[in-house]
Amino acid sequence: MKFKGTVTVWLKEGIFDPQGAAVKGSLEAMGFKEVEKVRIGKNIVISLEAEGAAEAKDLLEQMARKLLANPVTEAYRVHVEEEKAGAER
Amino acid sequence: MKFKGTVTVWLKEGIFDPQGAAVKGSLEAMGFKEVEKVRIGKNIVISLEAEGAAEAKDLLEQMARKLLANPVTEAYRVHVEEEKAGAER
Amino acid sequence: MADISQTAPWREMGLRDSEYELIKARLGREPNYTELGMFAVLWSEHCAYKHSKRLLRTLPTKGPGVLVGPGENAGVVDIGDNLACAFKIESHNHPSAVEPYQGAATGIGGIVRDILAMGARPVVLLDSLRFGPPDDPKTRFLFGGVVSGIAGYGNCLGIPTVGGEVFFAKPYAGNPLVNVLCGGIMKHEDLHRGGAYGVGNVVMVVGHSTGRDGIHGCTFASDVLDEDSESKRSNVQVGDPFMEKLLIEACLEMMACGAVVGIQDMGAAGLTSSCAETAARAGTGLVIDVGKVPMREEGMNAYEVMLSESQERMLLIVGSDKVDEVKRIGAKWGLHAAEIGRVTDSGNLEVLHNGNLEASIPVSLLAMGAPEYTPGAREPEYLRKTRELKDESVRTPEFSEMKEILLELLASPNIASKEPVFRQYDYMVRTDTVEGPGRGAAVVRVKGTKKGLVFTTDCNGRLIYLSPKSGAAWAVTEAALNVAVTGAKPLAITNCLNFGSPENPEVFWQLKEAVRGMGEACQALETPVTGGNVSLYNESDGVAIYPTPIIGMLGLLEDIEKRITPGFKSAGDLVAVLGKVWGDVRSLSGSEYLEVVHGMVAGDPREPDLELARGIIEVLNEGAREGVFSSAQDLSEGGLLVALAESCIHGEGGARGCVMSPKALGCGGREGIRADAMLFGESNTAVLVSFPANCEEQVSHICRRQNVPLSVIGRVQSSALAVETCGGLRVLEVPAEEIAQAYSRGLEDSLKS
Amino acid sequence: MKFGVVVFPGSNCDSDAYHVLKDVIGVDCEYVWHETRDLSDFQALVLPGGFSYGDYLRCGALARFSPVMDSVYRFVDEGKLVIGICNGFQILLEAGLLPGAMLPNNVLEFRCQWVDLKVENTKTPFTCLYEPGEVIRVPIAHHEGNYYAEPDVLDELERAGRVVLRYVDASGNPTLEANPNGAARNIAGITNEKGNVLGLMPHPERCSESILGGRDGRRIFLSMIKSLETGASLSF
Ligand SMILES: Nc1ncnc2c1ncn2[C@@H]1O[C@H](COP(=O)(O)OP(=O)(O)O)[C@@H](O)[C@H]1O
Ligand SMILES: [Mg+2]
Repeated sequence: MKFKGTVTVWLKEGIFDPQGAAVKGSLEAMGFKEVEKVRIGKNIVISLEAEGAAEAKDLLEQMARKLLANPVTEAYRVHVEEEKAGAER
Repeated sequence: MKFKGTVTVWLKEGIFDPQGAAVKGSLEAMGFKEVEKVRIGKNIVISLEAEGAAEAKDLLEQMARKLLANPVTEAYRVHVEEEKAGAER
Repeated sequence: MADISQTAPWREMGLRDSEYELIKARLGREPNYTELGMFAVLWSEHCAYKHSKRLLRTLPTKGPGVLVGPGENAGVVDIGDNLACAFKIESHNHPSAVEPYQGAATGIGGIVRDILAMGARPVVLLDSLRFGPPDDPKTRFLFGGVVSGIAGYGNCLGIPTVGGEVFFAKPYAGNPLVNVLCGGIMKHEDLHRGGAYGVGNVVMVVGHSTGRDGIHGCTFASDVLDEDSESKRSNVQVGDPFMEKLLIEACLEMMACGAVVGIQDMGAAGLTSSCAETAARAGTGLVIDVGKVPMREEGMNAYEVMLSESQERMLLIVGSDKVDEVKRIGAKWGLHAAEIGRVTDSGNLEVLHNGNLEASIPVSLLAMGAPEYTPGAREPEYLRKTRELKDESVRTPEFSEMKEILLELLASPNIASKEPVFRQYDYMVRTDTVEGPGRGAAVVRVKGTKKGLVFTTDCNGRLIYLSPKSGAAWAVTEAALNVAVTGAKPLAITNCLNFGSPENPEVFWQLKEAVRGMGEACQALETPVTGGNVSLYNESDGVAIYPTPIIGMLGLLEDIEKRITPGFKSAGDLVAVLGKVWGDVRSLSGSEYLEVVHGMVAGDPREPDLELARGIIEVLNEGAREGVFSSAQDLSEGGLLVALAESCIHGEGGARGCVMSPKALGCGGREGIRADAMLFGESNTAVLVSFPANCEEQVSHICRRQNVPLSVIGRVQSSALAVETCGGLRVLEVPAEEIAQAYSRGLEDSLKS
Repeated sequence: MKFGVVVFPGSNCDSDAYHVLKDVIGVDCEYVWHETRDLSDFQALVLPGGFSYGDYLRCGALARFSPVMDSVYRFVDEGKLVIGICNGFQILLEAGLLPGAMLPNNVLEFRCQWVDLKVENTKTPFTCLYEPGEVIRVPIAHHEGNYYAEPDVLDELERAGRVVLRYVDASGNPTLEANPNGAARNIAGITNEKGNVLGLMPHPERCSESILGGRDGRRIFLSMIKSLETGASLSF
């Protein structure tokens, strides 16, 4: 079966995110005064083949742990759904 | 009210994603043969103040259109939820 | 598919009706859709030079050192020691206007592959940029994107970006210019050409897979920018610098093992142009099967594969016994290296798709058959007004105002330090950058020899606007003097002609005059044109850019240890001008001073004195050999006083100031001489030098021999720039720190405010 | 004695390191392709700067899975010398051979410039030829050199003298202005516990000849050679 996994990776709380801070600054300069905090992370979408959702999730967890996130600075979350044939992301 | 908005930005279909391609190559080399495609996008989490969910969503849409996504190459999606006090991320 | 002659798809593709008729007549039949697409891209202005070819033919292209002139992927110049330098400049204006980061990034990618195609290892990059006013938010967006795009791509390749220019002016607001120069080094025997030689040899595609990106990119580049440009954004190509780095290493290895008979980059018009051009150069034909091209998207048809502008690909013509070797090297670097066809003697480019014939066109018709146009030319209306620059039209400031003016000019974004730009570029990688960005022309050593290569790009669009012919001659002269102040001998140029729509007679006149001025200057300075690029239709909302023929010049230092640098060296050294400073109102034509202080873009710049420029170059060359000069600096934007300030800024230790009196330049008595023109005038054929007092006799001897006027105007001192009148009255004194501050903060401040 | 310069597909300072070692200093030196597994010929390795795999995802993250890295772990275990410069440093961090991680420069830009560095520990095999506390001038060129580690890790690094190089001003103070990228405690270079692995963001190979504007970097390589020659104790 085909699955679409999404691994979201973000900087751990407590680590300053200069990119997020810069975006916050720009948003404020553009007049969006309502913004309180901005954090920027990665969104890694992986299409893969697996026996079932559990296996897909397990594979994605492994990928995240070994490669996609750096445990020193980053946290991650894995989300899996079945790939709908012909679906547009 | 406080809201947590998430703007997910990804490269439009048809635009080549060298980063995703390189990560796919590495995952394969590491033995993850199941991977068919990798696309890497951004995940921008914005805490903001708004009257209600609708207004929050509208603001986020504007931010996405004006700054967060490059309309030439990127597409985006906005998701809003109410900020639970003391919630992590 | 509907009958082509009914739906007239060629119009959408950018071909004129007359061009379509010509194709039909020469082909003896109606082209099919794929064939039409191939014609449309190759006959676009960008690829076919329809409006500029006749003019380009008038340029001097020959010289004793020129190994390869225009026509190949890049010019190649002999630099001695059995080595040669390939170099060329190219534009990526329209893609950068739409998507600045990727536009600039892929611009780097493209020019690097041109140099690689000659068999050279690319070793330097320079970027020549033009934007609208810095306080315009759009400019900031474009500027930020372009600079980081160049950094993102160039840094990853490990090719240092050693120099360039940034110039801000209103006419570029909607249409920025992004020109990039690449230089490479090779041994003579490593020279390769872009020819499909040898019937039976194998055609291969090496590098990236092919996708649908950038289809019709060159047609896009041959159109003016308008609202529709946004919707043409599907043309955006995304660069993959890592892939390009692999491609460089792999192709150099493939060439080194003797496998490569011909090689050509796939830039604009992708597979179509590389196939047609290689076959045309060799007088052969090709048969290829697009089904064998590695693809990254499913279901691509022949039309799409032939027109795709996917980046990081090269076309190789390989001896049939070497195909395996090429594949092995490709695999080593993790690249596709696919056999897609063969060289034939048919004279046709035959395109198959999984065996079906999709297109068959004579390569000569495709590559060289586009019509040439000589549009009407008319002297622009505006010149009648701008030429009027009278003494009384410009108020001469009091001396008490001069300090403020100097600081204002130093902080003007066109003059101020470009460090906020080049600190984002890795300009030191390869450990050959001896004089990097920010210190005049770039000086790069050639390991294993005593030599240095010197590179610069120059062009002041404001001068070309006011007088295309003399402005273009100035661009060449400024480049030559820029090179020569390092002590190097100018060897040759490459150029990129950035203009508006040639179908506008006033623009065509500018183009014609500029080419004339460039040609005359190159002739006189013996710096032949070895190649270049033409970028027309640089307009937005009906406003054309300043005509901007950017000159990229290569110079050679025989002994890099004897180079001259821009900063003062020791207090007490004499400061002198080599050449002539006019000091009259006309020399203010098109100056930064006139625009910044008086808000005027006006005047009729004099032509450079080319004979004098030649003499100055000789003096600098000779002086460098004899080691007499402590420093040298050319005069450009901001004139004499800004040049003095720059020599102070670059000054060493206790030599960060000087005191000068314009007396020796003849300030007293002469008719029409004015202080502001003396200090800030620009169209002067002159450079600034300093030397120890005991070398004065030697210097004046060299100058006399070359017939170059030498005027000692002052002395180096420790920490302030001062000006005295003829009467010895000190009218201006600026501490070195104030000068350095204004200069170093100017650009950032103007982008912030 | 032989140095190896590891070549990842996207390395671009490999030939610079090679040039300094071979042509300037004159020590035996060879390139090591990243697929090589046998490192027995070498006493010291350079992981050079560049963009090993385009630096996609994170700098150095993909290089860490190159075949050569298995052997690099063993090489380090054997107490041989490894210096990671710029991207090489990032690879060592990703590989866990040095503690911490790199974040993007706080200025959010690539920075190519000269910096002043203080040599904080001259008892390492990489710095034994410098004067204690010496301030040297060396270029940097990176986008991700903002060194990060948990406070207790930083404390341990400091305590053990493993912070070898620090960004300082001309008079040797680790000020905010002297920090080009936001690195924690102005850290520019650290060693592993045993002292045989050095990672640093600045490029000593770019300042080993006076024609390039300075030669303060040369003594890093000379120190390595001296330690190998004298077989000086590798730990400190
Ligand atoms: N975009 C750029 N990229 C790299 N270097 C630049 C750039 N713009 C300007 N420079 C450098 O800044 C210095 C001053 O620029 P400019 O005044 O145009 O030079 P010059 O006086 O030599 O013609 C030169 O050394 C030039 O190479
Ligand atoms: Mg200039």
